[in-house]
Amino acid sequence: MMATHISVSVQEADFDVGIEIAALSAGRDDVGAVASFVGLVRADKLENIKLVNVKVDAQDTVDTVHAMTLEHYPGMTEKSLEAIVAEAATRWSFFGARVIHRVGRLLPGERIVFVAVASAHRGDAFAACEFIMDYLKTRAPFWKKEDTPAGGRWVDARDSDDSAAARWEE
Amino acid sequence: MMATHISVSVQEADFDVGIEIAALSAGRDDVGAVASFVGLVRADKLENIKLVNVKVDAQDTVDTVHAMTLEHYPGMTEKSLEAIVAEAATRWSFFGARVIHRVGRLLPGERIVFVAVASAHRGDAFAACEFIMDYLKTRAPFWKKEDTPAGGRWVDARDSDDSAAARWEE
Amino acid sequence: MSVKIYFFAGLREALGVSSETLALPTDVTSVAALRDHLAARGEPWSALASTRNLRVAVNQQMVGFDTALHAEDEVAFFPPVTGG
Amino acid sequence: MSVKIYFFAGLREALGVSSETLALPTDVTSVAALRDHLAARGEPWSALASTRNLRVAVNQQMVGFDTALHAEDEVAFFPPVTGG
Repeated sequence: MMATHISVSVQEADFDVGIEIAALSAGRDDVGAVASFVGLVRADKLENIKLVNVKVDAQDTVDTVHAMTLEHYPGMTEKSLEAIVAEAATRWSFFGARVIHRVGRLLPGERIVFVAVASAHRGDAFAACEFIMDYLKTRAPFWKKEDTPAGGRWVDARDSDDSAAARWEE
Repeated sequence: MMATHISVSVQEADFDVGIEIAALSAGRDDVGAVASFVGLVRADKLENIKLVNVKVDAQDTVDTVHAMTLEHYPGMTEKSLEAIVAEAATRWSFFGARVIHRVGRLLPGERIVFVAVASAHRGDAFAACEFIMDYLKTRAPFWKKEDTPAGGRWVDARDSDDSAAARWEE
Repeated sequence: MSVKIYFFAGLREALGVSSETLALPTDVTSVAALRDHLAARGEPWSALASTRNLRVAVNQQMVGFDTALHAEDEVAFFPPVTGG
Repeated sequence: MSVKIYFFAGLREALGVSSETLALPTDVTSVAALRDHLAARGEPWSALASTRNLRVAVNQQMVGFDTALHAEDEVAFFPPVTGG
């Protein structure tokens, strides 16, 4: 049996979703399913910041463009993502998985995370992909900072995502 | 509230996964999650046919290249896929969904189906995408024919996928 | 009245016909009656009786065989779908 | 013995330092002792005591504060992660 192929990148650069998905089944005829996920920066996650911008006319919409900056722990972040995928591989059967997470400054609408899992069967591919995403959103060593007109503000750890990850616990 | 954007295509041509996924969030900043699925033709689904090929030497591997041909009911197939997506939209919250299904002759390793769902939240995107796939694999009007050395053979409806779809029943 | 009839997959191949427009005898008012009417043509039309779990759609909606037919209906007969 | 220490996110900003290599006093043999040793430097190092739910990793593994330290360990202090 072939080993599960795991590839993890943490990078500032954007990525090509089509190329990444195609790479997981390239040159093989045993992959029946590639489940994938693209996470993007949502403007409304930063909407509380909009309140401090007094909107006078259409021109002012420029002032309500927000951004976030993502910091990580180089080395540990990659390790933790690889560990998450390896744990998924003990629960579901899949050939390969690709995880890409961006760091640095990101604007609303930009891609921030990508997870794809290639398997023979769609059930395994979907479950492993969602499992990896749930853990990634809660336990991976990333810290988010929102840009505000008054400067950066670090985001507190949330509880809602923890419950998404908790449902995988035995 | 904006209506859910549903786009369904049944076509012989291949499709560009990266372009399709990007289109679901293009020009907007409220999409946080795009879950997607690519289904490919698996060689081992047709492996029983290999048995009838007597393998004499390496040259004979040419004889074990199989294919399948997919037939559909033009009009009804598109309608049924749109109905599946519309039903998903009553269960989960999402902005848009894209379904592409290929018909005609397909070789192992080729893309056959694509489903992508764009939502604010990943839970909705994953669930709707998997729901659409489960129904699509069981109830959409497609008929599969395997190429065999003795000619084409229509595939019987299976039960395993029906149980995947059945879990969504109330 | 006349209806448009389609056949798909193995049934289409067995019949050698993918569609036809048919003027119905006055006593053929349901899907079941249409199936029997066609099957009574003899070979290869008896495939309509021998196809396991024959399915039917009227106007692109899956229906039961007791469904009534109306002028200009689109009727399709086919084996159970195998899905995508 | 000496260890390499990293600080991340809000803690890094509060301290104005992202990493340092520190020779440990002989009585600093655990993560908790290291935290207290650093916090005792006064402002801004008291942020190590005030950071809510301060987390620590040793050699890139999340650990408890009672974890023993060894020469050349990589120790990182940071607030709870917010995830990706």
